[in-house]
Amino acid sequence: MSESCSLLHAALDDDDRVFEMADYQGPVARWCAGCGDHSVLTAAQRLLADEQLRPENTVFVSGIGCSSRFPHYMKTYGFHGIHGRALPVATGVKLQRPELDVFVVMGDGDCVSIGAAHWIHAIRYNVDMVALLLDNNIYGLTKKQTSPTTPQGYSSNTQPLGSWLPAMNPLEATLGVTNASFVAQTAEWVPAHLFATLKAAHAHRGFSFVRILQRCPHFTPDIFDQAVKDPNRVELLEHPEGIAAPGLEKLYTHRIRHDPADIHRARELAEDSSTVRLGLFFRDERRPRYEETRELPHHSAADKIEVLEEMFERYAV
Amino acid sequence: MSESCSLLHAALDDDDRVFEMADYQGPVARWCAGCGDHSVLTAAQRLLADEQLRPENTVFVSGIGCSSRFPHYMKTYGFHGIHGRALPVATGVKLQRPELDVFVVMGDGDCVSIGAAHWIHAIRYNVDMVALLLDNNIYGLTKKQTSPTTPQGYSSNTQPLGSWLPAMNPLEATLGVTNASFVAQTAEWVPAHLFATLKAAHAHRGFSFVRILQRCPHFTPDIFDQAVKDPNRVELLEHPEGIAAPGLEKLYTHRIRHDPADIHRARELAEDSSTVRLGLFFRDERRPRYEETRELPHHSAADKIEVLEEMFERYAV
Amino acid sequence: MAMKLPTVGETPAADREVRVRTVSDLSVEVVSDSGEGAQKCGQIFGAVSAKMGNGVWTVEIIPAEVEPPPRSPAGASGIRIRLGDTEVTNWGDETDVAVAFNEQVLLGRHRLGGLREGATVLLESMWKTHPDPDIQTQYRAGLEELQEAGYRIVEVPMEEQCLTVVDNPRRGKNMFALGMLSWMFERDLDRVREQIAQAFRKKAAAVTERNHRLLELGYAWAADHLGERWVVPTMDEDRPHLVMNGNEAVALGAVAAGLELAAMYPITPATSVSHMLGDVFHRFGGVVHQAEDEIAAAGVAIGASYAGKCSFTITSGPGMALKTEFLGLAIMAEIPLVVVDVQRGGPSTGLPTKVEQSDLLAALFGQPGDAPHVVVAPATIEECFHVMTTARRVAEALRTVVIVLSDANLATGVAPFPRPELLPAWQGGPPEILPVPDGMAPYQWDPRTGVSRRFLPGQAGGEHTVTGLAHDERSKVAYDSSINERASAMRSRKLAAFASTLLAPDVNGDAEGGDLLVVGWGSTKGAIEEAVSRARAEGLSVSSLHITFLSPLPPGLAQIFSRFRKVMTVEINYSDRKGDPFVTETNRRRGQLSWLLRGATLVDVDCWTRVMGEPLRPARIVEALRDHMPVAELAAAGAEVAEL
Amino acid sequence: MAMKLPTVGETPAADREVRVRTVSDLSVEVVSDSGEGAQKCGQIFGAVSAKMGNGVWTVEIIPAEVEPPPRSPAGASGIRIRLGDTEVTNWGDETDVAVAFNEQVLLGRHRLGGLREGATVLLESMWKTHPDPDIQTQYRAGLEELQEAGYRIVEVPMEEQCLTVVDNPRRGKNMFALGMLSWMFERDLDRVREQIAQAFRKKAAAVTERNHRLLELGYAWAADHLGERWVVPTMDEDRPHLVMNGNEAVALGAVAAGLELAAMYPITPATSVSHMLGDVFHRFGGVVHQAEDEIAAAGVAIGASYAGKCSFTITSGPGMALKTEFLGLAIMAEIPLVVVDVQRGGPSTGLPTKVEQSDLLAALFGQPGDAPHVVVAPATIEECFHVMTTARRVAEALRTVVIVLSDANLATGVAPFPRPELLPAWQGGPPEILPVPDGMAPYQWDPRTGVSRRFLPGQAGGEHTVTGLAHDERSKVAYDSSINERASAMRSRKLAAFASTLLAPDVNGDAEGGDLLVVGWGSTKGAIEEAVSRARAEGLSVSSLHITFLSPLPPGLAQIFSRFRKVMTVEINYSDRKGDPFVTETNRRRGQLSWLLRGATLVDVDCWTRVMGEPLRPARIVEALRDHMPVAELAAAGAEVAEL
Ligand SMILES: Cc1ncc(C[n+]2csc(CCOP(=O)(O)OP(=O)(O)O)c2C)c(N)n1
Ligand SMILES: Cc1ncc(C[n+]2csc(CCOP(=O)(O)OP(=O)(O)O)c2C)c(N)n1
Ligand code: SF4
Ligand code: SF4
Ligand SMILES: [Mg+2]
Ligand SMILES: [Mg+2]
Repeated sequence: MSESCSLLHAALDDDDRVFEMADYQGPVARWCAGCGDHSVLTAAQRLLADEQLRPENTVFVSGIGCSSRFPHYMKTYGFHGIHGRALPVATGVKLQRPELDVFVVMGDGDCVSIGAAHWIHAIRYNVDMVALLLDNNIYGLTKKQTSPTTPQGYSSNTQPLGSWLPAMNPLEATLGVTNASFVAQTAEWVPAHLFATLKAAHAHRGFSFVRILQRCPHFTPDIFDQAVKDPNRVELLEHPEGIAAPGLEKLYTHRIRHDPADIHRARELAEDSSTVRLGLFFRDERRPRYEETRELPHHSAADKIEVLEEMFERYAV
Repeated sequence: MSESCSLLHAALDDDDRVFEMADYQGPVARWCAGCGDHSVLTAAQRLLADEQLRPENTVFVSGIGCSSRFPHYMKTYGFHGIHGRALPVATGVKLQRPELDVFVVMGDGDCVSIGAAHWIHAIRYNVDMVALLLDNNIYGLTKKQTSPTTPQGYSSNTQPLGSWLPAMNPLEATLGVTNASFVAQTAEWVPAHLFATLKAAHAHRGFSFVRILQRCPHFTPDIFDQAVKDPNRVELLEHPEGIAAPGLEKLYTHRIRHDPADIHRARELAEDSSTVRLGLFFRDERRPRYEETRELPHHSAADKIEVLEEMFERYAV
Repeated sequence: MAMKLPTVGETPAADREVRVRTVSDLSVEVVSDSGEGAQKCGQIFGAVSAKMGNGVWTVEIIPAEVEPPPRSPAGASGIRIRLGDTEVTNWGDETDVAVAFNEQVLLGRHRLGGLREGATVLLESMWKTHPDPDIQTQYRAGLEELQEAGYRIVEVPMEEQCLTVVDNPRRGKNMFALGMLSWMFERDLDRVREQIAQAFRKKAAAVTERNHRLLELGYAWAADHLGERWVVPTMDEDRPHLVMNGNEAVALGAVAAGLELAAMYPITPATSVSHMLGDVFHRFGGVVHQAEDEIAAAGVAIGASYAGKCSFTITSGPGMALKTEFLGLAIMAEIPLVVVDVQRGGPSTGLPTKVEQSDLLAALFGQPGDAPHVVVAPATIEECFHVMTTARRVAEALRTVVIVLSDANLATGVAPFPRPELLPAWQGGPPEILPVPDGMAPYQWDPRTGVSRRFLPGQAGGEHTVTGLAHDERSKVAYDSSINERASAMRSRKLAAFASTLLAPDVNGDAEGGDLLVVGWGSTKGAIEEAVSRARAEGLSVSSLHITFLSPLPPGLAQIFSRFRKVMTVEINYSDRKGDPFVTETNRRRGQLSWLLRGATLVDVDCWTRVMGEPLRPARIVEALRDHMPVAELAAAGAEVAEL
Repeated sequence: MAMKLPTVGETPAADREVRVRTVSDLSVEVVSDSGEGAQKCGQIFGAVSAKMGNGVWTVEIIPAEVEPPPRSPAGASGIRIRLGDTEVTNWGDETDVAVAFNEQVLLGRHRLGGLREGATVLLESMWKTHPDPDIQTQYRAGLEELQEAGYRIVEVPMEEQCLTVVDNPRRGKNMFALGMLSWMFERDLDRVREQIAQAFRKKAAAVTERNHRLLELGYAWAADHLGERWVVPTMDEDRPHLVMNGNEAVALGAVAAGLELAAMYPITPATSVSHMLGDVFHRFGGVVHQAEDEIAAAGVAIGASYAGKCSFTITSGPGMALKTEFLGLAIMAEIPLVVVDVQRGGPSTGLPTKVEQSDLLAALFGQPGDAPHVVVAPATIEECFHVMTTARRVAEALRTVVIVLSDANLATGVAPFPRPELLPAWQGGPPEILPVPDGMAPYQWDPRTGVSRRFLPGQAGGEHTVTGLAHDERSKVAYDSSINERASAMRSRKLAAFASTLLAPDVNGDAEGGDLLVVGWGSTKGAIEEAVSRARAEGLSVSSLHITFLSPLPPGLAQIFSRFRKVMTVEINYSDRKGDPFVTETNRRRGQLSWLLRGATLVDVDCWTRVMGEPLRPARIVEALRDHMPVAELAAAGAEVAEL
């Protein structure tokens, strides 16, 4: 198509495009067989189709890690950046182009270890985006090193005698940051819940933090094993304001009522790590969103020159 | 003293040295008149004298900022490092020399902004040291820029129209980190409480995080004004297991009973920022301390060679 | 004509002769404890002088602490104004006339070598009779030290005088001083009054009125008591000028360049750019984002650039260090980005408020891996304004990082420059979000120039994932080694192509050649060129050349160098001196530019550098030139041989 | 003698002639999908070969993904073993003999140019009759492509054979392959059995037994069916040797150097050093601290060094970028620190598993401000071991940062080296915590050498605060500018003093001079020297020189260079080629070492560099030498002129 034709094209109203899941699918994902990242990819593609998001207006930003390969497998815009720094990049994208749908994909090392400062501050900025923490409790890409979320005592290549400290709980930490506005947990092996959670996260106006428990059959095949095999080890948070994943009632009989407006209870529920709790821990739609600072009228070049000339007067001799 | 004399000197048992406050005092502090950092310096010197800590076995580590000038004004060992990175340095000191008493002095920008990742992880490592956050709600040294703890709406040189976001609450965030073991708040204008808090922090085996509300008359003279002038705006946490600062009962009549073992209540109390609460929010002596990983027997050069030779066998051809 | 001026501190009598001297160049300074308003006094004096048609260069004297103790030599706070009968391009040498509010701050300036021998000093005399006997003693001792140094000291009862008009003389002495200076330099009092009114326009009218009275008081006192006046002839200049410092020029330059997002983390001496933008940027639809750290600031700027118009980030040395990894990503992923580094003294925290030019090599080579990008250094305050447009355009055209190296000298120096005639084109258009023609790839490198066109989110058909991994034209991760060779070549090619558009720099002095060519970069241009003029006036065959683009280098350097018997750089960074213990030709640490030029041209480029935490003084450069003249060096070598 | 070996995939008949060839050098590789044990097979083969007295260099073939899809060209996982009749110092050129478990991984290797034309390939034949017809088709097409490329392909029913011994041939094929190779290279079967037992010592005895049976099966099959055997003569070597890779050598070298704290954050290809240390360090009282990021890792190491014995941190390019600020601090505050950078392909995330030597300039100049420190590059696996002791000692003696530049080639290459005779002195003593003699200052610089003695916490009377601000001898913040000049000189002086202890490097070849001198650094030494030998054998007048200390540079370079008509570097980093569009002598991006040498010596040091994501192949270097011989260049220039 020539340059002039493409101009014509832009003028067309293409709102009548209908997107199938395939429209969001990039090249075949190169994760290990059985890797939980595959399910998240599928859920994300399903969400995009469900919401009919335009591929060209959607940006997946990631850091470095197995999970951070995510954008390469989407047929949207993607930014595969550097380790730990996905959130500042995503913030920049959103400050510049608030109209874009921005998703951030991070691993547990990426987000909770090297990216910790950006994570804490992104929660506070509360910029409207969906942040996915793909938590396999290990460093996958670099081949099995301890991550902050590795269970205490679990052996890795850097701590062969077992991780020395209790695992960091990302939900608790997130809930401790002033201006947190959406905090949920789901698991990639419960696709219905995963999808429902992504949907709620996307619907939320603000920074939606979703921790996704993710299996890494290559390095931590055992970690989520029990919870995967035994639904009784899983507890679903339920509430009219919470995340509803229809069809799970039968399988997951352990359920607990939790009002996502109650941050104190949210923290208590998040803290206890004896059961795997899935659902919406906290949501507050009224928190200020930082990108609102950017909601400034557009100025033409001529306008700007006028104001600049006026400022020059202050400095004129 | 010649080299050989100094050797003799080392052999002397100098445990009978008695230290006065003056033994810890370095050159005259170059903070502004009325700066709250002065009070913290005095309190620290008092603590050292009270505990009879040897100046040569005490290390003050800091980052960069007005508050980070602290070590220069002590007559102990000091490490005035780079902005935001005091905690890793202190961790290194303590891993290498667990017998030293280590204090860390940070500003709010230093700890909560640029140092956030290290802060979060230092809480988790729970290395035995006293970490002081001198929180004046502003960047002092660089002349009045917004810090994460700047009150919402407060104007600065980078956000002249007022800080856009609600202030980050460092106590809440600290309490959200798994393995937190000691969290307290005090104010430099209440010297008795400040001293008692430092004393308790020093007594605690683990990472003692103390947020000190600190006046900056130069840039934020108004921020703590009301609390300074009106003791009724201050609430003291009290408990037999808490921090007792005798002599304050009359002045500070607002008191609330809080068991520092109760983390849930601690979080609730920390969250509410309508009153200034001073006291011990949380303490748990049983959390694992990371430097215990370093408690390894010392090996002589010959020992090491023996083991190394043994290892060589695996690689021998 | 015999002078009646007392040379040792004493208030002069009212009946005396007044000597008027015409000079083409003179420096004045006002020093005080911090908070006493010396800077305001000097700013007004400088602005009026500029308006009257003098060349002016103003530089602030800033103590290291926020609020240093009063009456301490290290606490000297103030301002220095250099006046000239033609354009003034640098802070000059020592001060000729100083007004000091106490003897201690003056001692501070004296001990740093800030005052010229024989300088005239107007010193507040109240300390002589201060109730605190310690202070009296200090004052006497101080006076003695100053007197021994040979200054012409005039004791002035400033406080006493001011008390006739105001209750708190701490808030008025500066205007009294302004009055004295106005008399001494024959400033147009109406203009001074006007400038005072402008400076205090945000305060109550009574403030201006009171300040006018203090001004007049100082003027009258000087007229009654002082015996020296100076005339610095003025120029006729029709073109309108602006007076501001380099950081203000960068801030307004960023606006003129159409930049709309400044991501930063505070750091001296860069921060004031964001203070300025914080005040005004929203009026242009712009945003200052103060990030949690310098890494995030770079990340936000890159994210914003990726999604649309080029953004920028601004910092100083320690912040540059933190941005290193992100710069590599922007270069690899070909995301335009402007980075302003306002250099200060290093390494590490170093000398935060002082000037140095020692980030050059780190700016050029700091990123692990081969990371070609552009480095440009403005040399004047005017260039600080214009460089921002250049930087944005080059960053966007080449899809790469452009590092702008300013420094503390430019950041805080104030001087007039021709008012720019703003063009809309400087701002660049808003990015076009059009569908991408079929078959176009996100890195469709032009094989000759390496340039390609980027796709922005929103452009249908352009969906792709940018990555810091080695990648091919379609931004697919490269598993094949030859792809990396090709992409590396393309990223490098852009610089060579850009270099071909640069012109060989002009020689200041004698383009035909001569004994010595001095090469400089960045803020030292004014001082170097002034030194070269003076040296040429002495008959030395010296010329100079200033380099604006450090990466890529401009063409023609080797040819120009070949016309001179010797080439050397003059820089504010560290170099071992010849003859230092153990130092050899191979292992000598050299001025950073000289290093670069040696590698590029294979000419034996020598260097003379200093890291004194202050801008270079032209007179010191002249000395260095004399020492480094090939003939002088030969003579020195000869003398050494003779001694053996 | 006519060969009966089928050249296109077909299993050979049992009756055939066997040709035995004696060669001095040969490369073998085993490739498979990941998880099929090709690496184990090769490791055992390599170890046995080393024990038998062959020179050996082993390098792993690692796919980019953790678990790439099976049967994909990009997923080739395996190992390559180069054998020689003398010491083998590098991975060599293309592979002569390959065993492949499927045709796709072989195609991957072929397409990357990994196999020599005419190479012998033993290919698993099961795919020919695979139930999935697509696979059959792929196999046929693959075979055709390979056949056209001219390989001698032997189809081997490995799976079928293994099934006679085991149920799951995926877990046995590698031992079968080992058996075939053992026959082909006349390996001593007892030694192989022993090595298998050693390799599987942690597994049940039955595993070893089963593997022995598979080994024998493969051996017998080969004896029955193959027509080619190779003899690589062995050396008599009495000195005991160790076989390991460069990262293991760094880890054990750190132990031997007495280092006790390794602070790190995982990053390829550096991480395996910490894996090794994680396993063994506690047995030496050592600790591996995995920090939250690379910045913290540097900080922890610096804190630990400050408080006692020198510590170290280990990383690769992106991590180096993050440590930049802390390195400046350590240099400024004069805290000893060892930093190991295992270089990978850059810039940015680049080629994480592949070799490059492109962090040199960043290591030298990456820190803003003038930050003198030491940079040293081991050239062999043996040097990886010993450099750690040197680095610790130099860091402590000079109180500064020592950067050790290893790379992915050394990190993953495995070769024998003489077993070190360990000395207690290498470990250094535990720091002495004695009171400080009165009047001593924490930076009491020796004015000639810049060296001073640091005080550690615990030393009474030595209390002081180290700082990254400019400071004087007593570590007091400097407010006076001359202090900064002095301290800068002292920090720089240390390097010059250290340089004076270095020896001029040896010339490999003809020290008297000649046409061309090749200069290298780091892991390329073996390949360069091999290439030089080959070129000299061809009659070219070429020599080489290898630089170990990059900062400070050793003495004598200019003198040595002057004896050669031309000097060039050979490096694994990017350079523009002469004649590339727009590239001129001034703006050409050059190999990083050549840059450094030009500036230091003013000799026109040319360069030949590649960034193909693989170690240099000696044959390619030889080609480059031929092209760069001054005569060849003249001829080429002549030809060009003639064409005009
Ligand atoms: C600055 C930097 N440090 C380290 C690395 C090496 N690295 C790549 S991915 C990774 C961690 C991967 O773990 P995680 O974030 O949990 O992601 P996963 O692979 O488990 O999905 C590390 C340390 C890097 N690429 N860059
Ligand atoms: C890497 C780096 N970034 C920025 C700075 C500049 N800087 C120095 S202190 C400071 C913040 C000071 O604020 P705070 O930490 O709250 O300490 P305070 O001065 O208020 O005590 C900043 C941004 C620096 N020195 N280094
Ligand atoms: S290593 Fe683990 S996280 Fe990475 S792709 Fe494989 S299964 Fe997934
Ligand atoms: S600026 Fe504020 S924090 Fe800094 S010394 Fe002054 S009063 Fe203290
Ligand atoms: Mg992970
Ligand atoms: Mg502060």
